[in-house]
Amino acid sequence: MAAGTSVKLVIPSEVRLVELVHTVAEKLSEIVGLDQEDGLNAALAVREALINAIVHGNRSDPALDVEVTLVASAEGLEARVVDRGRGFDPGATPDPTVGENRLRTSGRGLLLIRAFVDDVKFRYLEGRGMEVTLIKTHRPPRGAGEDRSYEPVVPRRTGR
Amino acid sequence: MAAGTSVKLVIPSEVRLVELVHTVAEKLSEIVGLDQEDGLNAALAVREALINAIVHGNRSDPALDVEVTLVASAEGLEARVVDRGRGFDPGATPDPTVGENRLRTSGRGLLLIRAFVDDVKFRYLEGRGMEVTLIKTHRPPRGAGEDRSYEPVVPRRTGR
Amino acid sequence: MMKALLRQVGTVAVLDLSGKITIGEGDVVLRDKVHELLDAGKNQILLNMDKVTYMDSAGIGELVACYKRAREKGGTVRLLKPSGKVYDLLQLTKLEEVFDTFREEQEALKSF
Amino acid sequence: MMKALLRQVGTVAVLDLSGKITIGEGDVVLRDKVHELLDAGKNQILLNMDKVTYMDSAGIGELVACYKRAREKGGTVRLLKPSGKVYDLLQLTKLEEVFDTFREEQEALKSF
Ligand SMILES: Nc1ncnc2c1ncn2[C@@H]1O[C@H](COP(=O)(O)OP(=O)(O)O)[C@@H](O)[C@H]1O
Ligand SMILES: Nc1ncnc2c1ncn2[C@@H]1O[C@H](COP(=O)(O)OP(=O)(O)O)[C@@H](O)[C@H]1O
Repeated sequence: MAAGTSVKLVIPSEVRLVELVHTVAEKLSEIVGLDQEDGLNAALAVREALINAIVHGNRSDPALDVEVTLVASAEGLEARVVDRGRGFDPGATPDPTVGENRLRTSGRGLLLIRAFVDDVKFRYLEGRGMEVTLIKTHRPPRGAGEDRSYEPVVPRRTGR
Repeated sequence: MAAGTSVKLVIPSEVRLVELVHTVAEKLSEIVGLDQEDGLNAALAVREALINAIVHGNRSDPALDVEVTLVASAEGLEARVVDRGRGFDPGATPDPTVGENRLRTSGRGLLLIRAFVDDVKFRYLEGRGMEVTLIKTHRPPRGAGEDRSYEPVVPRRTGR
Repeated sequence: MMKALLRQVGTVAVLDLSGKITIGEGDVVLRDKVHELLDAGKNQILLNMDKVTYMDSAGIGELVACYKRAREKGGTVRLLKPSGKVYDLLQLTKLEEVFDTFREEQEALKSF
Repeated sequence: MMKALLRQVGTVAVLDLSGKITIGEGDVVLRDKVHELLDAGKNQILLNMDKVTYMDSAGIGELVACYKRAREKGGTVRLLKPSGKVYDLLQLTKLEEVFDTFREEQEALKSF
């Protein structure tokens, strides 16, 4: 994504600060011109990545920080969330939408992230922690196909 | 001020980002338990220090960043605003409340800052820029003297 | 902050929720309210989602936790009028297949 | 975003402002609206501050700029019902000594 206005936030691993970062992500989405729905989606994705960084990456240790970089550009919003943890394999998490998994009380964060932004990249930074990059681009103008951004990841309805 | 929850924001020198930082300062004020009026006052002081850092310190050059560190602790909120500029002498600015100065269209930022927080410190960081530190402490409980935080700096009414 | 107002309609405890169900805030309110109901032996619960703006994964997880707790006590949790983002989230997570969901309050009440 | 709605009462242009007058937003709206009025030869201006929540130094500066521009054209800008934070700011900056300020609209209108 092209260079843009970059806002960096560094916070300790405290869940009560999630709301604050959500708000910043929403305001920046507005500044880059995402519509309200896309702005909320982008902010929700940032929120989930941040919660994961705090809870899983940094194990809620307030001495460990999370760095969130939000880049607002003509193309849209890019968010990078970096923790101090040991990383993980995002391909190895169970699908929360099948069978008994639907009754688990956790395990839906990555699903939401993938649904609410256009691209997600996971990278482990040696000696640093996990980096999750989210990209939300402007939607093509309404009319041509009405693509709801999360459609690609919603599997077909299978019944009960 | 004692160690607390420290939130750091790094932004390019763009006035359109002032609102965002104001919001973060207000939310953190709420988190530390400042009442609504004190929270708005703290956020207004941060806003003015940030505008000065952007406009005067960094001369609105978006390539230069401003670093805002907000520390929420039991005592209240501390904010540090650091720019990349050449610094200035805060004692040498004209008093905007006297005579013809009242009709100037600028020059009131420092007055507002001093009025809205309990303590302000100015320091030039060699090779870095100006650092303005604002401290907003919890008010003593209502009743004993009703001290509005800015009272000390409001000079007596002199008439017209 | 999410609000949860209780109405008892016959045997059904209706919780009118409003706001967002998110980590450390709405999810806590929801958990506490449903705990209170179950402790009082009220396990037929209808959550009115009409005024819920959105949920995050923690809020969704709490919704499932409430459902499971009510089931353990021989009751259930059903949903009234999930809309907008909340509806999208139930669809995305396939929880629409888990929760009985209603568009009309009368219909929902009759289902218990 | 600050809003500014115009009412013409006799010779006086009343601008009902609402929101905050801050840098890059409300101050721009205020400048543009007052420019429009002055360009149209309306230089007796009453700013209704009742619903203005707060101003920053840029907003206050714009208020003074409007005052000066109106004076240059032989008119003036007066203030109606500054309250709460706005009142505090006018006092703090001593602009209460510059602006004629009114608590009642009728009284304000008569003053022109
Ligand atoms: N930043 C992270 N660091 C380490 N592990 C992570 C991180 N993010 C996610 N994970 C792992 O991936 C799993 C699935 O995450 P997610 O879908 O967000 O659900 P949940 O957080 O509710 O468990 C987590 O349980 C955790 O094991
Ligand atoms: N961060 C800063 N860097 C350099 N100069 C500054 C800074 N902050 C304030 N100043 C100087 O102090 C003056 C007074 O500032 P202030 O009271 O905020 O009013 P204003 O910004 O409207 O001029 C400014 O005009 C500027 O010359």
